Amino acid sequence: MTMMLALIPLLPLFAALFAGFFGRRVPRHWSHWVCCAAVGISFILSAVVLYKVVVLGFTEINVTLYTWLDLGSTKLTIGFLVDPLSALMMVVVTLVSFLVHVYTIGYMKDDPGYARFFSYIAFFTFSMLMLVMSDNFLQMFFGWEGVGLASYLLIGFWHTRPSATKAGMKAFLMNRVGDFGFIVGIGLLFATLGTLNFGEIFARVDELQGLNVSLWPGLEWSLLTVACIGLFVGAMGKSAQVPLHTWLPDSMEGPTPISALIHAATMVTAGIFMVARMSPVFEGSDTALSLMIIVGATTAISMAVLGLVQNDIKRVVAYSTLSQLGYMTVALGASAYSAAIFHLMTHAFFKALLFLAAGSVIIALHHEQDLRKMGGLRKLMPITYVTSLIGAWALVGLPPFSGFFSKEPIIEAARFATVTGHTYAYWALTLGVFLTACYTFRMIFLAFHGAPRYGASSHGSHKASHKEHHEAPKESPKVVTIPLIVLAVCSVFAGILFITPMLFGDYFGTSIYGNYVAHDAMARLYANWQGVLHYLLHAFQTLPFWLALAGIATAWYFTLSAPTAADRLVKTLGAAYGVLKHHFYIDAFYERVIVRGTHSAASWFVRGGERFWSEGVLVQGTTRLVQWGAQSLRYLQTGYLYHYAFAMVLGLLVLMTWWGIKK
Amino acid sequence: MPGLEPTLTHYLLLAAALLVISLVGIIANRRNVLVLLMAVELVLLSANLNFVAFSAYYNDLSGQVMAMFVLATVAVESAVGLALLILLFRRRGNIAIQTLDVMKG
Amino acid sequence: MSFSAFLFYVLAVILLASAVRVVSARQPVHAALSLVLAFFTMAALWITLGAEFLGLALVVIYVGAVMVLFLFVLMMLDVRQTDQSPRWRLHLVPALVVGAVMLAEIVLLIVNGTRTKTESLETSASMENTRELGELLFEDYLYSLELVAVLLLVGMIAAIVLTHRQSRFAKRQEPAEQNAVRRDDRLRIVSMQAETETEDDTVHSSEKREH
Amino acid sequence: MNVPVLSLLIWLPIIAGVAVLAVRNVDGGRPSRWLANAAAWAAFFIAVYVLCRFQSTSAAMQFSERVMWIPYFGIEYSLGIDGLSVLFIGMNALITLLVIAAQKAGSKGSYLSALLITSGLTYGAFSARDAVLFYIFFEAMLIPMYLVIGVFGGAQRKYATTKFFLYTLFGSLFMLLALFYLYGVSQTFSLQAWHHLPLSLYMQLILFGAFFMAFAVKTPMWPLHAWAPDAYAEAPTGAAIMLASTKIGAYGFLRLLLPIVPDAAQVLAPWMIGLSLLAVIYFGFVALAQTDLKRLIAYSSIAHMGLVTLGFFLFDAVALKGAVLLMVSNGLVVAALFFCADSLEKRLGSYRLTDCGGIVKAMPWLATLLVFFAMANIGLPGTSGFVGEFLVILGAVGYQLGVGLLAATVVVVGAAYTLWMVRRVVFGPVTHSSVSAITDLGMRERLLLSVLAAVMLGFGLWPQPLLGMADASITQLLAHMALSKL
Repeated sequence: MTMMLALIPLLPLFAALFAGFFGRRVPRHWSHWVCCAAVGISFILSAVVLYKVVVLGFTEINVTLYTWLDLGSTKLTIGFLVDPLSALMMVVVTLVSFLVHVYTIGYMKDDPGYARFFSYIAFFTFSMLMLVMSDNFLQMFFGWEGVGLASYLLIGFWHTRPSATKAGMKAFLMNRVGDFGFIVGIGLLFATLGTLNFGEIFARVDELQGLNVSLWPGLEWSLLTVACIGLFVGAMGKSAQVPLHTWLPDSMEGPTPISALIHAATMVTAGIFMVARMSPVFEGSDTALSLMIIVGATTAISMAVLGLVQNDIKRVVAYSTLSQLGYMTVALGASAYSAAIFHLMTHAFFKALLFLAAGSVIIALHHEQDLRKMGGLRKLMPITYVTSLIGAWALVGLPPFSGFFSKEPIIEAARFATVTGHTYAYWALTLGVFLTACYTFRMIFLAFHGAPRYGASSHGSHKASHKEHHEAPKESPKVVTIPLIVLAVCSVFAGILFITPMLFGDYFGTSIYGNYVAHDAMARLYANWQGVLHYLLHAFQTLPFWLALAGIATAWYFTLSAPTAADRLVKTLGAAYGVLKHHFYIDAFYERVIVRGTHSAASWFVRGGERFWSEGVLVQGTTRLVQWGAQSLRYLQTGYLYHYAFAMVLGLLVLMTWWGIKK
Repeated sequence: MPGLEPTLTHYLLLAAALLVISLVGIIANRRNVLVLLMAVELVLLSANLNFVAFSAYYNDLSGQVMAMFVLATVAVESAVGLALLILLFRRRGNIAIQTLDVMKG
Repeated sequence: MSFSAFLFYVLAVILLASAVRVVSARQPVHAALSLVLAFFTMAALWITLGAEFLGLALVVIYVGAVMVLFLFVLMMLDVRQTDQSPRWRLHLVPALVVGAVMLAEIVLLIVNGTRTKTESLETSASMENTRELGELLFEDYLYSLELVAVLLLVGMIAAIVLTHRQSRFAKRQEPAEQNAVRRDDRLRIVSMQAETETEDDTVHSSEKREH
Repeated sequence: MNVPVLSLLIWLPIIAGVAVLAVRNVDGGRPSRWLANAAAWAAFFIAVYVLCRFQSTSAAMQFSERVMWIPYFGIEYSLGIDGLSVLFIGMNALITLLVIAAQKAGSKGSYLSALLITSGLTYGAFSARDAVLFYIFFEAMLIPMYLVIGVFGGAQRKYATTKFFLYTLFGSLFMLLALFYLYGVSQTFSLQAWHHLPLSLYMQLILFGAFFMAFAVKTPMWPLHAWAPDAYAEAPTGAAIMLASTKIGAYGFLRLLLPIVPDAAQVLAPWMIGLSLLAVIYFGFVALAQTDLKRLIAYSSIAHMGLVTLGFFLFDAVALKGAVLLMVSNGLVVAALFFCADSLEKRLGSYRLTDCGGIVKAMPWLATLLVFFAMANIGLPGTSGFVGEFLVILGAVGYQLGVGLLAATVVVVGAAYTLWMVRRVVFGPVTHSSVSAITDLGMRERLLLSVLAAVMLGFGLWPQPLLGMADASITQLLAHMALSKL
């Protein structure tokens, strides 16, 4: 068992090492064969593990590989904790990763960094598996940073583009801001409990109740709240919650497969996973839950609004990812951890699907990402179209697609939640459904319906360079479409099949802990639960369903029925549109205030601290002082014999006086 | 207070007076190096007076031996001093102390 | 007051007066002559203390030799006496103050000193003084005496070396240099080009120079 | 068998250094290089032997050698290592070997000789058990370093080397006074005896000040750091690495300051923590504004040393272990980054960041390794840089949440300047015409940097062997510091 578990992350690692070190020396296809095979085997093994956990009832497998560090008071170990939660994540991660690996074969076909790309994504898979399988904070942090590194490298994959390297750096730094909170949260738990092992922390979490920590002598806060907020800040960085979200849209600089894998399906959900994993700790702090529900709702609604005004197909999907991550965070805040994980899973499928479909469109149009230059692809790319449509329905949450089953409970949970801010969250999420439908179908309509607009640009001055654009876009190769189909199938059925065990059954068992007395959202959901079919039928009476339909209709009106209406609306809104176009000026704020502020602080430190104080005052000042002293003493050396004689006699006198007094 | 009969104290006081006079001479002398040398002779003479007085007081001739050695040393000192004086005069044309300030910092 | 006491006071006064004269005389010659007087007086004082040999030596060596040397130098150098600077008194005041304080302190130290004895000094001079001194000097202090002799020798050499001037006109040989001479110092073989410079070469080299 | 292993370790490089100096002009310098390499290898193997034979379960001094040296003052030639020294001896051996092996044909014999002598003296300082012996080794290291920077350094070398010398000398003079005082009290120069010497708090505070001057300059800590960026930047690469990687200053804190004056250290701990935090944040920001690659590395190293001193003064087992591991790791990382800078400078002729850019195209090997070392500098888990940083921050959070928060800023600031450096050097468009014409790392450079990378990765993935060696000694040190000497 240990061997098998160890193989699951290690196979992708070996594949990554192979592709990284030998990728350029061996034929291209070796890289993708090795990587796909490794991740595929990982997937199969993960599925076996899941089977064992679910069917054979190994509810919790906890193995230790080796002692990383023996601190005397505690041992920091590397090992695996496999319970229903991590088994599910392992399957989702390896499945999506495997499909993306296959897809990459088609997408990156002509790229010179082919082997390097495979090496990176295989490494990413390894790190992500280390993260979800970890049984302690240390290893989780290892995976956490590993996926961050992979993300950094992959966003900056086309390193000759300054915007790409900048986006990579931005992603890394924003994540480091999150890590700052994460590490402090870990530190607090470690300082109080003396261990980093999840099992031990959960067993002793009650000891933390009522403890206070002084932030500064005199300022006392509840320890659990501070620790949870710290951990949540980490999650905010990784899962791109407002205000640490700006790196995610920029990360679209990376190749599309990684947008699907890292920035939609897996890595960005690591924060959600972490909070769910830490549910026993978070249950202890209403303040932290409240913070989560508010931050999540704000992210969900504000990012959905921004999604409306994007013209880059990938950015639309990116903002939708942000918005959906907000939904998950709200679920966490409402103590509906299982709902969050359930949405995480379905989201992984339909969002990866949407990204890969967008990628398929992008290849077909020769790396054209602007929605305004697409249109009418429905006939030319039928598979892509159908799968996209399925993804869009799932995203919008139309019954019976998976998104419906996962999103609806979250909205309900927000309504039933007891912590501060839940009403705000409920309304924000409900409105979010409408907006989601709007931007999703705006994208679908612009890309696949209407008249083709991709040819128009090539009649301009760039005729020669855009020659290939004259060829009509055609359906992508099988390596691209097969992953789309698999994901589409998952997007359709994942919800309807798994809602019963995951939300209302005992699938998660003890791996997720909810305080169902104080935070009874899940309990109240369960009270209303009358089976899948009833749930489906009930959907037609709920507000979100009709809002979704209204959203689709609005999108249809503004894109297909009356395209000019959109422009008129933009003119009418004027300033408000500008705010949206500039992403609420958050980026500008970071750029102008934080980044420039840091730079000016840095240069001030150099000028004031290093040049003036250290070099000027301490070093040169000392030199000057010595020089000045020497100059002054020079005047004592008159050169006249009688002055020296006088000084000697004076010295004699002093000596005698001293003797006299002593006597 | 010492009486009128010359005792060791009297001799010591005399030597001290001689020493102070010559020291004042050394300090106040601005004229030439030659007088400076003479004042130094006086300083050593006062030291010798102490030797001889103590020699008489302890009835021990060692003090006189020491005085003799001092005399020899003083002789050497004045010989070398005068030689330097001559060199100085050759180089600068005078032996005024005020003009000797090459050691000025 | 006994005669010896009287003699002491007289000599002391003369000694101090001549000392003051030494340091204050305008003319260096006067100073030197005053110093001679001071030496004489000191010799007399020593003799009253029973140190006849030392007193006589002082007269012979100092008055006879060292002071003559001083006067020689004085005359040889022809020191023109520059006038006392107007700030003479300004210099004198601190010197006198320091001197006075110092004197006061020494007096205090001597008067309060533990060694202060009130009985008069042994002045019974025996004829054996010189003999005893000689015995002491050549037996107990023989090495010190040798050292002093070496010191005198060194002083003599130093004085000669310092003042001796090499005559520019004297011709003399340097045997050391003569012995150390080598072939290269005498003979230098210069390798030269054979003097067959043609017209072309001249042109060529002039071109080179231009480059 | 009673071979004086430590003496061999100390004197072999020194004697070899002198020999290299003697034959430096023979046959175009080839014998001198050969000799230097042989000596470095020999010292390395001796160090490996020491590491292998070291009993990690014991906190006692091992490989002891004691010979009375100056009996009148009770000064002994007394050597011995415990868990704290052995790590640094190992690191010094590795660093010396790499530095010497990195020298290409054409490097000056006198340079190699100075490096070897410095290396030998460093072994001495790490294994001395007698205060005078320690002081002599500690100070003697200045001489070859002073000469190397002054002779082989960059454009500002004279200024840099003078400043370096004066600063270091100034600091250690205070230590000398402290040693004299302690001798006066105890009539011995044995460090072991001093560890158990009762001292009044007042005297401890004064001694603390004296030791602090010496070690804070050497470490360096704010505000006594002004020599370091100049010296690191102007020194030739090998010397810069020897200077920055040996960590003798921080070792002084562990060996002399903390055990001899523990009560004063307790009393002054809040101030020391403040200074360390200031160093972490301040130097982080300063590094962000650097335009010179070597200076950036220098400031980064100093910022990390702030974290090390923070770990010392938290009086916490986890933080202290972290600090020791961070010292080792930072030594390796700084060495690696300096090597990378050197490789770049050899090709581009400049350390300025603006002259690099886009080297990933021309030098994929260097780019890969540089990114790896940058990640180690940031403290990414899996690299050695993480272990120490993580433990120190854990300790700091346990000490006081505010201190922890400030210490944890290194996570962000460190990443900021390192990534900025990577972005300017490795990625981006080619801004300088010569970049496109350069060649990638040669076999020797590749091997060298790969060894460092492997060591860092190894310690990052499994730091237990490293800590295991020092664990007993650190525990003993902590227990000792907890006992009052009043």
